[in-house]
Amino acid sequence: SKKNDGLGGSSGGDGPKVAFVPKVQGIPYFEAMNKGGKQAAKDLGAQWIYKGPTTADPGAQTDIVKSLLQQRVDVLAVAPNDPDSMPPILRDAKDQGVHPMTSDTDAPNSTREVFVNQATPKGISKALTDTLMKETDGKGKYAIVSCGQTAENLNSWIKEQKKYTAEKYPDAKIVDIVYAGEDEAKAVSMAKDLMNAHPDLKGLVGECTTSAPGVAKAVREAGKTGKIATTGVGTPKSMKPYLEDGSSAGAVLWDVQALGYLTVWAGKQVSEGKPFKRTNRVSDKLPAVKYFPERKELLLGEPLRITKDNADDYDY
Amino acid sequence: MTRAETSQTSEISETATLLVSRGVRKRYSGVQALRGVDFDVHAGEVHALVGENGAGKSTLIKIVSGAEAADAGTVDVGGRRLTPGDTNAALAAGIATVYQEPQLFGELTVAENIFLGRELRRGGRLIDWGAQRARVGALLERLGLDPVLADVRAADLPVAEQQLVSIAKAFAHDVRVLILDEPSAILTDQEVQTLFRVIDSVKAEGVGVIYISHRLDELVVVADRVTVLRDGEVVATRPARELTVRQTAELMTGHALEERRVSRDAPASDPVLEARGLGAAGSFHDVDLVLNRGEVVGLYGLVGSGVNEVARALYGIDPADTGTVTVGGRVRRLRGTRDAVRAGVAMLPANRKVQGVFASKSIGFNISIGHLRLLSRFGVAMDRRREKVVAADFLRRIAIKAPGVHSLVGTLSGGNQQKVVLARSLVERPDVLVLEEPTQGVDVGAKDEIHDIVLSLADQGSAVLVVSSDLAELQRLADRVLVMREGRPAGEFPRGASQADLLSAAAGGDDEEAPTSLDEARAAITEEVNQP
Amino acid sequence: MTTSTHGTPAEETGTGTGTGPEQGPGQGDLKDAPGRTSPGGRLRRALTLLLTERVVLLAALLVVLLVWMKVLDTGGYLLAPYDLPYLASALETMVPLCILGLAELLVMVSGRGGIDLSVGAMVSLTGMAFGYTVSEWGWSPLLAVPATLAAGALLGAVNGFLVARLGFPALIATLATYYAYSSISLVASGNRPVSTAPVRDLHSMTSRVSLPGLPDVPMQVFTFLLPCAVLVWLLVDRTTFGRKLYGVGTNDVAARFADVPVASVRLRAFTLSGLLSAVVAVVTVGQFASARPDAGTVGNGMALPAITIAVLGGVAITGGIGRVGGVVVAALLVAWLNAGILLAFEGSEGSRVQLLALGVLLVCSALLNSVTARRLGGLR
Amino acid sequence: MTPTTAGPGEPGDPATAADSGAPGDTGTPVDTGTPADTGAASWAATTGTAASRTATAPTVTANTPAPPVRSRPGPFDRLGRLAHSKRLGPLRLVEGQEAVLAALLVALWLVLGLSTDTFFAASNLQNILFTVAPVAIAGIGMTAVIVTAGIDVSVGGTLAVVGVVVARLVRDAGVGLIPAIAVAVVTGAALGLVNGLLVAYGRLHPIIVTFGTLNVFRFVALEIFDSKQISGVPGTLGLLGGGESGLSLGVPHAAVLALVLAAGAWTYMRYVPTGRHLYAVGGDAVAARLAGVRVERRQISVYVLVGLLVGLAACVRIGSGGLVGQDIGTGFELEVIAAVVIGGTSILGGRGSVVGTLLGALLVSTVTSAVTLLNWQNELTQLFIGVFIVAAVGADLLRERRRRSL
Ligand SMILES: Nc1ncnc2c1ncn2[C@@H]1O[C@H](COP(=O)(O)OP(=O)(O)OP(=O)(O)O)[C@@H](O)[C@H]1O
Ligand SMILES: Nc1ncnc2c1ncn2[C@@H]1O[C@H](COP(=O)(O)OP(=O)(O)OP(=O)(O)O)[C@@H](O)[C@H]1O
Ligand SMILES: [Mg+2]
Ligand SMILES: [Mg+2]
Repeated sequence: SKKNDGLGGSSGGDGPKVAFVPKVQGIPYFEAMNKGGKQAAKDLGAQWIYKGPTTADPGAQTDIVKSLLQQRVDVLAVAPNDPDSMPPILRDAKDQGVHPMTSDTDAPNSTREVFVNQATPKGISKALTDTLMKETDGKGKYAIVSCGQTAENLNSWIKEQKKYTAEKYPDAKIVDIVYAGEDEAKAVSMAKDLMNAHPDLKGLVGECTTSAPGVAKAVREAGKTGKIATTGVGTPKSMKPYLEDGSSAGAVLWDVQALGYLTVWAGKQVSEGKPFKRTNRVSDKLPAVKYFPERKELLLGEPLRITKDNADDYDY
Repeated sequence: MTRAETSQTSEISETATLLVSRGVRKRYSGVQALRGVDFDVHAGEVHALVGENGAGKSTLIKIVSGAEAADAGTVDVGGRRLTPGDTNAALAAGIATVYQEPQLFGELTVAENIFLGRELRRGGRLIDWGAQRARVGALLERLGLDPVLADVRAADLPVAEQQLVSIAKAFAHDVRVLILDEPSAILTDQEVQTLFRVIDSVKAEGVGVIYISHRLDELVVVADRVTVLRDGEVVATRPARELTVRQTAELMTGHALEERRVSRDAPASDPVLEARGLGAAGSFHDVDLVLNRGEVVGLYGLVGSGVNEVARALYGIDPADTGTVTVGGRVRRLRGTRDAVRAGVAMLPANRKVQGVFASKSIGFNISIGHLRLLSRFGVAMDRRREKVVAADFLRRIAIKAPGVHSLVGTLSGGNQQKVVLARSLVERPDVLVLEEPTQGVDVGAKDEIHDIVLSLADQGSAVLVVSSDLAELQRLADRVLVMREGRPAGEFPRGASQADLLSAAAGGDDEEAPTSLDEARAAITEEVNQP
Repeated sequence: MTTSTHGTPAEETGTGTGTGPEQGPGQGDLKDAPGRTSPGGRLRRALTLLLTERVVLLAALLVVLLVWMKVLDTGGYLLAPYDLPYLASALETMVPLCILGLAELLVMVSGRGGIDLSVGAMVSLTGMAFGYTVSEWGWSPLLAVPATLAAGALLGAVNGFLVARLGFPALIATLATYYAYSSISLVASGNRPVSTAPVRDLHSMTSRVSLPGLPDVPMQVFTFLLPCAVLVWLLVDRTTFGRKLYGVGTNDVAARFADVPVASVRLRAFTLSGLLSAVVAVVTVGQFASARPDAGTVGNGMALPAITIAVLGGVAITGGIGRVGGVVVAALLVAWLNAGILLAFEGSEGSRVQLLALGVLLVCSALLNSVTARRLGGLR
Repeated sequence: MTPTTAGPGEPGDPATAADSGAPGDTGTPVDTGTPADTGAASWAATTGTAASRTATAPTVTANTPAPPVRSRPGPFDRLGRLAHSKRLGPLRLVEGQEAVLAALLVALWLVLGLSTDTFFAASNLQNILFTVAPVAIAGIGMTAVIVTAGIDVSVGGTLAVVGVVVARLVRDAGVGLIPAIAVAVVTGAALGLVNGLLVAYGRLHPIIVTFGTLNVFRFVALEIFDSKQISGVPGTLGLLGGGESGLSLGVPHAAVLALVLAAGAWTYMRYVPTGRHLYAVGGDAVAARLAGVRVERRQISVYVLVGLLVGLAACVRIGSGGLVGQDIGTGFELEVIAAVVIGGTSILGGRGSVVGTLLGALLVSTVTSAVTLLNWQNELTQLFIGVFIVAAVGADLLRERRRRSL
């Protein structure tokens, strides 16, 4: 069928074309954002385009951004794989009259008009650390299984975790940080290595949505459930089995669909030239959303703690 | 024109005929390699197949052995028609082939190589190593090889032994027709003699043998019938006794042979290259060698005598450990080819395919690759115009048969390939030219041409060292022949020395060897050719 | 006389003294195509050339792609116009791919299983070196660029030393250095990209240039890609080094007997591969305005795409065969095909279909060449 | 003198052959009765006497040693020595590169055992063995492919396709263990067959074919994933997984499977004719065809084999269930090829064995685990892997060079 005869391959009705480029397609996290975005486009009257690369690669992301600029979208929201490499192309976008935004991950030195943030690094690291420390009575050695070695947001969370642990839990200590890439099998094997290397290990943190279930699985497979506590940034569905048998003490995330929803809402605002208020009412389901003008940042809210009781409330 | 003759001979005894091929045609892109060849082999005969390079000999046997499918024509063995292009059908029919190049697998042992494709099995599935080794041991002994070699990796064998092993492979199975495509090219006379004895013994068993060789002297000893191919056609099939070498050569080339007698005055003593006390651990020692301006010096020795090593040392490929080499009045250290080339030494390597040609590249490329400094500006940018001029010049001067300088060398016949490699060594008219087996696998016509080129180079003042296992070649070319034995010089002979002298010096003077049948054949042929 | 039905005898004696017009290298198989001068023969020749010569086939495919995309575009089947400005902007992606393809060309042509898996890691590591010299040490780019190139050449020389002097198989040597270089790059930078103001200013190196009558083209096409392509072409086609390289790749024993310094030629091929990787590092740092320690290894890395481009461009893994034109056309074809696919599919489908298209392109173009070469004749 | 040569003569000396023609030797004279004997103005005439022609070797059936000859040491003596120094016992398990690797591994294990308390802990060994299993299993097939002078860079794509197919089957259709493994093996083999047919009958270089199919397979996998990852995969294949159910007597089943498969492949490539033919195909495919080896069949069979084994590797990877993400198998081809080439298999074909591959895979995962155990910076892992590759292969090169110069 013809594609450039109006809708331009987007879903939703008329209104501004809001395009979102995730870091990578096909992971539940971004697919959930896609779902929220679609819903918002329908509710708020916008066109939603979701287009992501097959690998988490800044170059591939740039190509997709270019094809979206060629499509003359009105708003371009990106979750950059490499925050530093986005500014040039976002500047191009701005020059062509497109409103650049970032969502999920920021590109701080760019011309983006707003950053839709899910939670602050502080908030996330606090939630992670507190969840784990509750299980270990605030003391003991723990280790982190992170993913991409250069992932900006993960690294900033780790930095905050170190700081927060040192301040709040002086008897606890981060003994090692390893990087498993976006590979669950590798996360499992590295978590086991960590348990072997530190027989007195008390906890493990999986820093991203593949390593959070990974560390839990490692503990379960090693038969250390109950002896070693785990937590991590994980999606409800993938964490559910581990939450149920106790190999994960709880996961930290945010309402990802709401994040997608908020992205569309923010896109519509900037495309219509409406300024953000200090506190914004977006929809009935979303809590009041704060805006920080000095950082040009919208904050979805506090992170969400996922336990076995609320895991079923989410379908991603 | 010769069909009549062919059909005549083929009707001699159909009953004893093992293999019959009729009307075989084969075309390669642009080349009609065979144009309707009729050919047959009787039980218990050696049928020699001769012809110039590119006449189609290898193509014919490839079709017979199923390595290639003919465009037209048939091959029957024992009354059964063979499936074209099916090696297994040919093998099953009892056709065993030794191809021009040894076809061994370096990582497999000799025993495995010999039984490859038709392994002896134990319990139906697994290879029966013991039985294979036992059978191989006997086979190797028959070819004059040590049975211990059965378990040696083929890659660890020297080329000549590899060739013998691939011959042994042909004998390993029930063979009815044995095809040998230039088996002797890289063998020494002794090894050839052994081979002939084995051929005789299988003949006695009723095996038919197809024997291809450019050494016409061998045919005298081994062949019963001779078929001459020219440009893909059979020009004659006759009993060997009805043909003289001279007639054969004339049938091959299609014209009368000219008088070929070299008489050169011995050049004056004017040393261009002088080697003193040259030695390399494990291969040769105490070699003194002088090459004079305008002189062709032969270097002769049996396998292991170190003559090839001396040649390679003079070109800096495998440098000598001890001794001095003086070229053009200056002492040189030949640590690599670069040093040798600077000193004005050029070399034609023995193994054309491996050491000589760049098959997938053009004639121009093949010639200029050795002279990049000369054919470039400041040694950096290729001077393509001059490159072409030089290549085209050689194409004409040494009569390389090719459409043009851009033709790929891999598409040329062996003799023409050899001329291309020779051209490379001639470009800068070297002061010293080292030739290793310059006419190996080259037909009589091209051989004469190459000899003329070498002699004219000497006439122009170059010193030439010819390492050759072909005594007739040395007799014709060399003003002097140096003989080596077991890594040491073992005598020097002036032009006109008999082959028996050279051979006995090379083989060891203590107990005089009776001249072999091959030697006698050669001596007689030399006589015959020289007296028209 | 023979009863041949295959043309005249003169044609059949193919190795006779032909005096036909000179033919370019690689066209030897055409020397006896009948009816050389007739119009029909010329057409046949053109067709043969198209089907047996990879470069010609790729160029034809490129034309087909552009026409087809234009047709889809005018028919309204694309999400956005497939126009010149878009094609020009797609060149940005093509530049690093093409330059690394050329690096692989040099190494693969040098023969004996030559291949360089470490190009991506060298891009990462030299990119970090570039970033550090510019940002931490405050070097001017005029100084930092040559220093980076030198660093790249050094890294490449390590590969070359392992392969040419010590006799490591290229696959193993460059696999080892791929691991080592990417690790060093991460450790030395503490996993942090360098994106300070001086590095961000480097983006001006890769801004767009306006040409009269043409769309804006990324500057690196003129400042980096064209010089690299032309220099590599001159190097392999017009210099003595090129001759030696193809000689060594075709038959290294014969090369040794022809007085070609085999090891040194191979060493230089790997060194040049490192040098070209450093060029890509400079381009990438400029383009993304940041030096990333995993710039060349993230995702699938840059090495596999570069090898894919080289192979698609007709470079033989067995050595001695490959042309600059093939690599450049292959890179263009892939870049523009990918760009077109993104406009042809909604949502994320496009980036998946890119995989399918590349795979099919690779296999089918090679298959077409292989089958027709067998039909129509050729050396192999 | 060659000690094993029985009989009075020295059959190895070519001079034997020349001399045996002399009258009075002990060989069985056979009158060949060829027409040449009767020629007049013919070749026979110029050949000299008939005696020299009839001086021939023993008859075919007689295995008698050649006649006596003089005892001058000939070149074949040297060969005899060569034979003794380089004989290959068909039963030797490790040689060359494999020996170097084994030594390096043992040294590494000793050092790790001494410097950490945990290296030899059961849980650590289990983890290493389990991690190495998929690479080793696929590596067995890859060894066969590379021995035939081929290569398969599409294994990552195959792993992804099999992974997603099996994961969906066990999760959505509740398929059981045996059918799941059967599906995995068949799917993998089918994908391998595509590669094999293209290589054997398309006559394309394997690297072109498999680079192409790598992309196509990935596309297929992504389409089956359908923009989702497969989470909540049940532990149907747990028998092969890394959990408790994947252990017997403390040994991971996956590792046992790898070992059994390797033993099978080793036997096949050493003792079964078609297995030996793989080496011939890799050494020189044209010559192999001429010798009667069915080259196309062998080529197809190795690509099918590697596909089939990657199918099993996929079962191990998703064994204990959980999450199967879209990037499953990314970079797997490099891991597998690395293990094979570190193990001493020549990338140019014709040489190599699965024993080396197992050791190569083990080296890589030992190093990975060691860096964590020693609490070194994790980013250094790859540096050490690179260094160990150079060390292992370099040591073998050195050894080979010394052997040659001897
Ligand atoms: N694979 C091939 N492709 C193209 N042409 C070929 C091929 N093989 C042989 N030819 C050509 O066919 C002709 C006959 O070649 P063939 O090898 O049968 O000659 P030959 O008599 O064996 O020569 P030689 O004495 O050099 O071995 C030659 O012109 C040769 O160039
Ligand atoms: N390293 C070795 N160990 C044992 N035997 C060897 C070794 N190298 C060579 N030989 C034997 O010695 C012979 C030396 O052959 P080489 O080619 O070096 O001598 P050559 O006199 O030049 O012989 P030809 O003229 O026939 O080529 C080989 O054929 C082999 O039998
Ligand atoms: Mg021949
Ligand atoms: Mg010799």
